[in-house]
Amino acid sequence: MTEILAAACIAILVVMAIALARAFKAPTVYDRILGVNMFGTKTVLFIAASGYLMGRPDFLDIAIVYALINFIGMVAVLRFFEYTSPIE
Amino acid sequence: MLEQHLAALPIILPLIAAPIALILGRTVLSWGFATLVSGLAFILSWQLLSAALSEGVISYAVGGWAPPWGIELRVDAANAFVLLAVTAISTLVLVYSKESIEKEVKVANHALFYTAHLLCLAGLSGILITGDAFNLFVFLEISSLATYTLVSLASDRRCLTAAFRYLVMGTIGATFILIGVGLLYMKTGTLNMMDLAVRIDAYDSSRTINTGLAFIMVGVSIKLALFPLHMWLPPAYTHAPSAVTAFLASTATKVAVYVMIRFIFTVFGIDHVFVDMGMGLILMVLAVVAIFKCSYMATVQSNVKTILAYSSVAQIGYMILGLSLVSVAGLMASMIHIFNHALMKGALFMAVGAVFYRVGSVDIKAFAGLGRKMPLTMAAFTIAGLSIIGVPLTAGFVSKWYLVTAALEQGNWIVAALVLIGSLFAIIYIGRVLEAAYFQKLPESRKSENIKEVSWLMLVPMWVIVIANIYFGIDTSLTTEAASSASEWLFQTNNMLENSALENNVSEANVQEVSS
Amino acid sequence: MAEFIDLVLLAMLALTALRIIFLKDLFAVVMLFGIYSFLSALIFVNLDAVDVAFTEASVGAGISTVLMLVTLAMTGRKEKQSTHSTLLPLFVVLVTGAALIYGTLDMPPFGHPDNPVHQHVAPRYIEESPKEVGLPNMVTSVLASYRGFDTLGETVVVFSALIGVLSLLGVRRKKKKDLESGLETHSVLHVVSKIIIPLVILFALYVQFHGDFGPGGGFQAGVIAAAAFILYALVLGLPKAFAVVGPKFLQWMASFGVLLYASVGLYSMYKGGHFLDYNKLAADPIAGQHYGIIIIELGVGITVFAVMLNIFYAFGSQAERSNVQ
Amino acid sequence: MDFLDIVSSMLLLAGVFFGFSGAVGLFRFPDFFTRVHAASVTDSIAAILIIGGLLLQTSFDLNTAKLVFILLFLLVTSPTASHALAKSARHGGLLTLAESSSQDKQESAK
Amino acid sequence: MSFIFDYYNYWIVVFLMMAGFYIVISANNLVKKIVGLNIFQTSVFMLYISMGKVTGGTAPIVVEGVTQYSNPLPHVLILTAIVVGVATTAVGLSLIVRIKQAYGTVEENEFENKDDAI
Repeated sequence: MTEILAAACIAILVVMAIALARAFKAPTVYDRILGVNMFGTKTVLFIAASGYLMGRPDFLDIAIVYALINFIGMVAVLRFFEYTSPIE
Repeated sequence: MLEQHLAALPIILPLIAAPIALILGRTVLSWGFATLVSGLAFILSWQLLSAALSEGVISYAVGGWAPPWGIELRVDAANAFVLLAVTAISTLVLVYSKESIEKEVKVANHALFYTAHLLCLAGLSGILITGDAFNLFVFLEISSLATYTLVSLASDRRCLTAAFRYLVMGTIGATFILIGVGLLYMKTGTLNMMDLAVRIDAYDSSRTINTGLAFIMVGVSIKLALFPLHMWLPPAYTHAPSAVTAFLASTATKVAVYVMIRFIFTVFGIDHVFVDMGMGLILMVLAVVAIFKCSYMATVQSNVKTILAYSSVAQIGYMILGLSLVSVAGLMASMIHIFNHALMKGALFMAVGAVFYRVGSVDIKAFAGLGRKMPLTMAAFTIAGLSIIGVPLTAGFVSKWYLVTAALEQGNWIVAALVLIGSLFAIIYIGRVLEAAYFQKLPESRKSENIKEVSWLMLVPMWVIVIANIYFGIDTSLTTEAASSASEWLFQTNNMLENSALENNVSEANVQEVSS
Repeated sequence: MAEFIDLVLLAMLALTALRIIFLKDLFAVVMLFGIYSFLSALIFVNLDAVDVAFTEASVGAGISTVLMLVTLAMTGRKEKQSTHSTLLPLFVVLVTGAALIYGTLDMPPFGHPDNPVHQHVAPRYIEESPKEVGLPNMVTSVLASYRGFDTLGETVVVFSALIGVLSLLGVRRKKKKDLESGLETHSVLHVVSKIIIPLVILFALYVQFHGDFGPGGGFQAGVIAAAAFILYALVLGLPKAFAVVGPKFLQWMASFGVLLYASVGLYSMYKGGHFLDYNKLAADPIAGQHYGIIIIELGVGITVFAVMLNIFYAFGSQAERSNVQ
Repeated sequence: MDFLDIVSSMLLLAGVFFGFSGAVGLFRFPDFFTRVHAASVTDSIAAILIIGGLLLQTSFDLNTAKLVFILLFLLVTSPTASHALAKSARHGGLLTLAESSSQDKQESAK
Repeated sequence: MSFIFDYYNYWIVVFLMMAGFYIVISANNLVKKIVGLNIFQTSVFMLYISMGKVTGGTAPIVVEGVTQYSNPLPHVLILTAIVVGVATTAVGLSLIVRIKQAYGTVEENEFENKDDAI
């Protein structure tokens, strides 16, 4: 069972790397926000999976904080960059 | 009940008073409360100095846990002596600032000004008294954050860029100290300074510890504005409110000089710092360059506060020069100069603040003809200026005298000559201001604004410091006795570390058990 | 397996830092800084530093990124080309880097159990703290009891940050005329925010009182509670948020938190112990430790909540003014 | 590997597959709005499957409650975030691929 | 091969320190200086935490049947340092907002012509 969990963790890492690449290369502002948002949700899943892999599943509080801060960061970006030009 | 907690009270008192000063809100209330608290802290530090002189070291384990595990406060003759200067200047500046900030700080920010002042006082006394390396970093951050706030309170917009530059360089300095403490912790496993000293001597010379030492030294020299890293000081002291400059110039950099002395003597040991790492030469060269470059810069400035700011950097050069002589006399000269310089600069900046209060500008032209219009302020400025130059019967002369004798004692007459030449520059830049004040007439434009003397609330603290300047110039018993016992004690702890390290090397195994 | 994850995450972190150096669009810099904080919090989880990951994620990634975004909204997004050459900074950086590399040459290797760090002070914390202080979470017991003075100093640092921001930006009551409301066109956000804000506050209280048994504590709880109110202010606009929790009340709360912390120390002095000695708080030392730690964590939580929210109010009222101009 | 382990590993692998497809979609799709669609859809399904797979690992205790709370939180917030992002992109004047290509044609026609 | 694993963490930490330090010194925009300052401080936190890690040890929260724990002391120090870092960032950013209102710009090379010597 731990091999499956390890494989899942590595796969999520790869997905995070791709989301990071999107955040690096993004042409428009909104692509960058999208990359950050996907990166955030994937880290939540990564923490849950690696918690079980390492046998210490009681660190899920951090996953909750991650999801929360990711959402608030997203709302803050939208609130303060509502009227700016999308193409930098 | 009080004596038992004497070591902790000078920190706790201002720490608790700050939130209360914010709650009080109205200017007069928070001013009165802040001055009362600062006065209490001064009395406590007086008792602390006498206790330290009589009993030697006072150790106070916060939280009841024994030192290497809990945090320990260590008070000895050296830091009690500096603490006395800090609390004295803080009380006098608070009395002075009641009227001085009315012209410079928005009324809405007055309560915040007093809260930030109390926080800065708590931070500085925390840095002096704590015996734990990481706790020193925390109190350093408290005093730095309070200082950035105080500098940015002025009405002139240039204080904002000066405060920002000070924040960036101050944070880099604090982070360097954090890296240094981290490297030391990595090799020794402890944070208590005395414990650190014992365990560092167990390693004869490890690269990580030397790097840690180098980072701490660079971080602290940013904080005390040693020559190449002093760029933040002149704009910060020039554009800050006068009451803030008077407080910072007399205390902030001196506390950083004490931190350097403490790390060199009680944590690393003289031979490790000066012999293995050759820091003595580096410090001496930097000090001499600081004295000459900054004294020269002072002579070409047009703003009097910038003149005095560059003069402060030069005076810090004198302290580091005394330190780099690596002798009991040299260290004593530095300790005395820490105390005397606080007096000199406090009086000078208060006088300039009074001129700003009346005339509204601190340019050298603003001083024209003030000799007659503001006699008491300019008399205070003159006496403090003479003290900077080092004229006999003033505190400046005493510290220069001990510095020169310390240099000559080592046969190092080049350094002695450089010290004397340095004070020539002082004559030039102080002379320019006095010449403007006494020998130039009041320009017509200002005749109408009937400039008269400042109120007694600003004059009394100014003259208390000037009289102290003269008193400690004549009767040098208190300062020399405290400074000499401080430097003896510092050298004695250093030798104690040497021989305790010797028997340690014999049995490497028992290093762990030495303190657990 | 853990080393491999550590390897990959650190590589990602280095790439993000490199990318930030060469970016000119400041908005992208702040977004990548958000990712940088998240990644470093993830690395802390992987290095068994759970409380630190909690704090870094909520304080480092949450508050810093939001404040930077607000500042950017006022100062513009484009960084202009700097005139002076990059040779001097490169030289200074290389010299410091060389000194650091020189320092790492005889560092104790990463992760070995017999490093000096684990030999001297730490063993007592690991063995005796569950018995002496009685908390499963050793980090909270060391943070609050053994090194409680550090944490008091830190609460005062947060308090002095509030003083700094208030003296610079000063929170002013909103006048009715420039009533700048939040994202009022996003009705979906309104509904969702109204649903999750109570949940977030509940979670913050759980973190506050769960700090003794699992990851959590005063700082994290204060920031999460402040994050909930910041979300409310973002979505529904500052005037409504001022109505719920006013800036004046927050200043009183911040002072009250610091005084609560310090009064625990004074009380233990009054009862004959040293400053912040919790054993004297109650008849049985362990119970005294529990009371002491719960009260000071509460003091820390209140101070951090009040300071973070008040700082956001100060920044938000500045941003609202500039958007309106 | 008893029955529960097989099911949970299947769920995990399916979740990872969907996450991976979302990432590829995010990287290769031509314009912003298709990328938002790819990212947000797979986010939700990947979250459900992976957390579902993990749920089968735990006996019924506090961790289960935390996992369910995370799942609910993700299911509520991530679609909202994507919606708000797309809506503000639309407000910000970002054109979809079809609109921008038709706009290029009009300019070239002029 | 194991030599790499022994010091990999520390080398990356040194690289990050230098990246952050370079950004602080060379950045022309003040907000980017604050970002560089944060990167510099976060890398110092990583130095402390990777000191405390024991391979095979779990997080310092007592659980039955586990004896090998990572060192809790660096975690306590870094909890304090993170909050200190955020406090400095908040004061720095509020200074930037005031500088923007007073000078109209936050680019370092544009200050000189606005005033005499900075």
